[in-house]
Amino acid sequence: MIIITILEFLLIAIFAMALGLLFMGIARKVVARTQKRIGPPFYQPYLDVLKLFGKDAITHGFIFDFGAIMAFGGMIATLFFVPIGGIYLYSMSGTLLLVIYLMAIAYLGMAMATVGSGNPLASVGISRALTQMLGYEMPFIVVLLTLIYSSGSSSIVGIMQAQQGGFMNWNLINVPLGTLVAFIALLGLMGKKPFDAPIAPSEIASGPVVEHGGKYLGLLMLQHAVSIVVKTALFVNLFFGGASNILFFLLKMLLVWLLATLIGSVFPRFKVEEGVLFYWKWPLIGALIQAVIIIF
Amino acid sequence: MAFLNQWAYIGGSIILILIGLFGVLTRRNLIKIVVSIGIMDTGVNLLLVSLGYINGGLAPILTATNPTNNLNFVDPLPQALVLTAIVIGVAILALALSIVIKIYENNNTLQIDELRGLKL
Amino acid sequence: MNPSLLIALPLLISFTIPLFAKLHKKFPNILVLISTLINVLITISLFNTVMSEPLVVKLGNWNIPYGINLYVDKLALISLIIISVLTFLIAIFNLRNIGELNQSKFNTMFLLAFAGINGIILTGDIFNLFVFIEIAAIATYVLATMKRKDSYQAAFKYIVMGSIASVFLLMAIAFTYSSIGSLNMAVIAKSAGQLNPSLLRVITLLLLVGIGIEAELFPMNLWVPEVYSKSYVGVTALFSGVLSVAGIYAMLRIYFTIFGNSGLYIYLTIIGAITLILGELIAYQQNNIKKMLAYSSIAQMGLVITVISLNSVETMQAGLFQLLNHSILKVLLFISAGFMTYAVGSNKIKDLAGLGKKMPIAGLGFSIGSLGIMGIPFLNGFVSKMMILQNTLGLEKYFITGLILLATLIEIAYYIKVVQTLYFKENILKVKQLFPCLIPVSILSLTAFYLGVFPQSVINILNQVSSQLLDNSNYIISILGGI
Amino acid sequence: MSLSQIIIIPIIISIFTYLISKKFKTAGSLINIILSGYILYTITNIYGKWDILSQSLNINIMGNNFNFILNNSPLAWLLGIMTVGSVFLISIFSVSSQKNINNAASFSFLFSILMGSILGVVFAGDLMTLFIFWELMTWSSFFLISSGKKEGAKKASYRYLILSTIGAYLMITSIFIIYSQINTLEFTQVANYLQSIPALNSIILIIMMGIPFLIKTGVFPVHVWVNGAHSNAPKEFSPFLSGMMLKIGTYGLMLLLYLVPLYNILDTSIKFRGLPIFNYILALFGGITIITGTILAIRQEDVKKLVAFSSISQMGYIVMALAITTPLGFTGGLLHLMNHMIFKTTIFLTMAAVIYRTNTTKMSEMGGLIFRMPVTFAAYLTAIIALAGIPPTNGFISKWVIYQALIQKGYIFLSVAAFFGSIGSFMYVFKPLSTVFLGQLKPIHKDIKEVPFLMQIPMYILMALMVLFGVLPGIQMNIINQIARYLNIETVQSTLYTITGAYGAWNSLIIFNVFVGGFLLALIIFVFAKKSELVGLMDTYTSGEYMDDPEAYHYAYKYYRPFDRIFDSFAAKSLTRAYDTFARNITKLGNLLGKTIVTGNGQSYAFYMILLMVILAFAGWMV
Repeated sequence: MIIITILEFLLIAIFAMALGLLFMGIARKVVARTQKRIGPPFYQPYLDVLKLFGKDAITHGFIFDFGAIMAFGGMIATLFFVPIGGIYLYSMSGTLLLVIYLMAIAYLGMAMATVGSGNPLASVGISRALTQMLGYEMPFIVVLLTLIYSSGSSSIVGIMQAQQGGFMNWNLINVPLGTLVAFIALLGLMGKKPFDAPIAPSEIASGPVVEHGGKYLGLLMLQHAVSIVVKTALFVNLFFGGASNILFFLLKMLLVWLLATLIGSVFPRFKVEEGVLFYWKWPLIGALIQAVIIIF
Repeated sequence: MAFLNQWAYIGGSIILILIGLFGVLTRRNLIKIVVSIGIMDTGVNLLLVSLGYINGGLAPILTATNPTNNLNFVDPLPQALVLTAIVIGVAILALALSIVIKIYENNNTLQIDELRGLKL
Repeated sequence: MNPSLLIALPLLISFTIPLFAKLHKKFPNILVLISTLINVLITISLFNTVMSEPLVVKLGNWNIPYGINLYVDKLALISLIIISVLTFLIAIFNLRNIGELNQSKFNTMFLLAFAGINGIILTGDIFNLFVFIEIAAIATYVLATMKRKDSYQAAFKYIVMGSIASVFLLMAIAFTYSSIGSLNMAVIAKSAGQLNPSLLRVITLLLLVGIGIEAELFPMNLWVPEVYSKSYVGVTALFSGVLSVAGIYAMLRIYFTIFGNSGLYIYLTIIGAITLILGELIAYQQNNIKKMLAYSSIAQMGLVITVISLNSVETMQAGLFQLLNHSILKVLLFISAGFMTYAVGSNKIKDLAGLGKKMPIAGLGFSIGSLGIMGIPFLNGFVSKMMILQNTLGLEKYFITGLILLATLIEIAYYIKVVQTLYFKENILKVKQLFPCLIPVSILSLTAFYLGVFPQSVINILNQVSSQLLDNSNYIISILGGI
Repeated sequence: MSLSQIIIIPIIISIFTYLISKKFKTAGSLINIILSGYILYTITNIYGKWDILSQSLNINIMGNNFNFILNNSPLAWLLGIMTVGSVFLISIFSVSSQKNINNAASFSFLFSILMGSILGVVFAGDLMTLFIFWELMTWSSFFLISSGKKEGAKKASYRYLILSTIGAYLMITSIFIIYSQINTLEFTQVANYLQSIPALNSIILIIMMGIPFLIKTGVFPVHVWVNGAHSNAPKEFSPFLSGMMLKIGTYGLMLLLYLVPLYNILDTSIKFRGLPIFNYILALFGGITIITGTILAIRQEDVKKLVAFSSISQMGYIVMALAITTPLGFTGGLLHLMNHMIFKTTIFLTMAAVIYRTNTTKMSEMGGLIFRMPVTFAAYLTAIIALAGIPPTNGFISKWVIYQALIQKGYIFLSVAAFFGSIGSFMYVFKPLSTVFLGQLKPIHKDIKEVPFLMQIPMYILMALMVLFGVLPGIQMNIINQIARYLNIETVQSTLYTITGAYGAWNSLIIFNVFVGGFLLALIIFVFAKKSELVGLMDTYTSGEYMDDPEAYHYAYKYYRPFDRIFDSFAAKSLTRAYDTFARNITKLGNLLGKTIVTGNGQSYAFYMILLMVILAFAGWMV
């Protein structure tokens, strides 16, 4: 029994990693095309990861190691609380708030690892990332609360089930303003273009990952891949009614991902405080209006 | 008229007190202030005596000419009180003057305006 | 023991001091100590007698209303005990700290003031009250000049105000006598109801001003800060802890015993409240410790008068207890502050920084005094403050309660600053090492603690005192007999 | 062993503690360890004996034959054991840390009194007892704060005292008003009385009684004392001040909200989403407290100030949750109360350890301490994970329950505030982690060692507690449910590791398992990948520059400058300054009065005398 659980566990993890890397590859291709480049092949991220794990790496002490492990482990743990299509291992007991907070473990791990490297650029990146987090989480969470309130359940599965019965029951239709706000927040959550100040490659040399190479960068890349899966799946579950069919679910995820990528490929970058203020202006107001409409 | 007479004494002594008070409040010279205090004392002593005074009364002393105390004596008590009050008044005056002397020794002036400690 | 000794003995000794001073330098001090100690013993020996019934002494065996009588009831006895014990402790303090003052002059005047204060408490005759007030006043005028050269000017102001007050007092006595025909307090009290109301008002006002000087009520108290800050600290303690008790006592006698039931307490309430708030506000911004304590004691007097004037047994009891506590704590404060200011040679609060560690006993004394005044639990100030609050609220005088709370808050604000300065700052000045005077500080501190933990014994007495005080027929009957 | 002994023994022993520790510096802390250990043992023994242990302590303290009435209730027991527990841990800590401190004696002395008085407050069975120990607590803590070595300690403690005193006066006023009506102050009877009189009157009384509690809790408009007091207090006292003292205010609030069921009194008043408006306003203040505390915490450069502001914001959660008065709100508030005590004590203890070694509280003057003080770092890391509310630590559970309570009723603004505080807490807890423990090690700190073992013991214990309660919240839920039953509140369903909220349940075991699984997977990948080579912290990417000064290469000062820029104008409007201006104006008023009335001119004095007489004579005549 326990072996099956472990196997399931591994399978889902590997599937999510593969899926995430695929999404990353697709994104690179799409961005290249919008910029009239040819771009790398869609399987490029797989090659990158494999290569990274094969390379020599340097470390800056045990916190550097520990942080990378924590980042990846935290994200994998989060994964199991998000239903992906028909697959839910622990997601029955996974509540929305739990997922939001579990993701923070990964961030904390990454932050520790990067700051532990002693490079100030990494610290700057983390400082920016945390600041921006306070920006996008506020509207996002208001929308999530609205959803929990309207569907009477804080578990993702519960919210998903509340949307069953066709397109018209989706939260996309029921809470349109909320969906829009959540999508804008998702851009920040995934570090997409107008909100990519934390990793700004041209200013702070990719910020947090400036010191990472070899298996560390590989782990972080895998973590990033899984996080893409978690976030898009979460979004699909919450607003697109989820899906019991895995294929259908993946299509919805891809749709969200492509939309985010396309928007990200045409925008310049916000300064950090501009990003925060932006989130607190229109998205937050929109979210509050939506909440007031739903609750009262 | 007799009534008026007594009120004249009382009124006069109260005016004396007020004059003294005015002096204390307005004079800028320490000696003058002390003198005003003296005037006030005198006024209040007069007041005491005049309150016990009976118009046309006799001195309250039993002598051969006034053998009983059924006569029209003035009240002796206020006079006794005044004696005490005068003593006290003199003591205060003397003390005040000696302090004025000390102040003069230390500051070489008796004008309040020139004394820092008296004008803030 | 005959209570007239309480006045006679200090008076006698005080005038022999200059003679004895020729024999030995230390003699005057020791004589004062002996005299005050005898007074303490006499008052204590009177305790049992007075507790059962008031003691009336006819001087020269003349019958009342013709003769002069002394009167000791519970209130008087308690005041006497406070006064003689505190004076005794101040005398102990003087033993070491009198410094450069002229021993014989100082001690003569000290005892004279003591005799006068005792007389104020004991007398049953309104003119005698005047005489004793003047004796105390003259003695304190002299005491006020004794420290520094610039103390003359402060003392001069005191004299000017004091003599105006004495004139008013005498006028009041004259009016009273002319309308009632007697100077005996009991007789006056008995026939006070027949007085013309406006004359009564004038008389009480004249007396208010006349005694307000001693009771430190605003604005008769304006001499206080200067005299306090410029005179020798033992004298200041005498003013604050002893003379003010006598002043309040006289006030009580006049407003409650002699002219009781006249409904003029509102004067006291107004003046008390103004005194309280002004005192605290001005004290708050002082940077001279003696001035701060002076304004604080002004404010405390205001508090006591305000509370007492509310005219109920409970508030009277609370006010009296506050008065008792205030005099204990203020003497403690002045004595310990005196040690410290003498040690650093400055009255500035900031110069006392860190002294709490260098002079542990004086520092502790000051802290206990301030904590008591601020009213922390298990010290006497707490109990009396609670009583005041409880009883003013019980009378539904919310405004007065609010005022008192506000004042107490300001009080805490400035006392705590000093305590902090004493303990939590580094010392920069050089400290003259004094031999600390343990006895007065420890006695006063322990009393403060004792009254804080077991206030019941005193409060019971005060309760009886208050009910007697509010009903002046007791007084009249015990002096004039059951008429 | 009776309740009165628990309270009296520390107060009496404190004097001996002082005398002994005057001679031997570490003796004071040792005595406190034994004392608190003994009381800890006693308190665990009286668990479950509710109400049987009510008794009175006969000291005639008041004019009217007053007794101390003590009562053992589950709530009091909880607060009591928390108090004694933290005293125990902090005393262990201070044995080593106070070796070289001058005022170690007075610290132990006051700490002992403080413990006794807090026990008196929580075990009080009537308002007067509560008040007297409350005052004692205020004063002893005031002196403890004053004894801080920093320059600001005096002013901070002064502010604390003045605010506390205002509160205490309001409280005593309402106590006496109640007493004059019903002649008793026992909680239940007072509660009945407050419910019997008109709602407006009882609200006024309750507000007067509640303000001191709010002040001690550090809720928004009266939070100004908290940061100064916490940052300037002696480093050993800050953990207690933040971990325990703030909770005593909350205890009072709980009495008002639940024992005197405010809800019943207000039942007829205007409501907002089923909650009386008064409660909602209280919750709103809690929300504002969270936001203010968070924003200001992020700005701080002084590590103790930062943690102090974080305390303010965390107390906001507790007040908010308790004010909602639903079973979930109550549970969440109490859970957070316990958890906050645990992790805030840990954070302040680790900071005390850091200060003990580095002698500075400025974050920019430290850095890279992780390699020198790994245990301290581990404790700090666990604590901040708990504080930020990240599973699987205890902090998340309490926050989760609070969110459940908020969402259940649909309070949007409160939720926004709660989430703001939560996300903001990531920012401010990461700042010390990054600048103190991570980054470049300062050359002057090269020889720093880990703190002595005695100082590590409390950290180990607290770390274990955080994880234990994170996995098995049922332990805490057990006592909370007892309290709820005692106060006649519905209980929240729970088992050893599950809690059932309004929308879904929490199962800490599954979460813990998954977390371990994820972590193991990552570890496996890491271990099987190629081994890496260890290089120094200075050996990093520098865009081609050559760096040789670790101090210049450490990003620590103004860590969140972009964020702070947003709130610069907000932070400039300091409430503290407003209070200070008020105090200055009183000084000015006093000065003015002094100058105008006490002119020094004897003649004007005499004139005032005459004037007074004339005015009063006329006033009397007119009337």
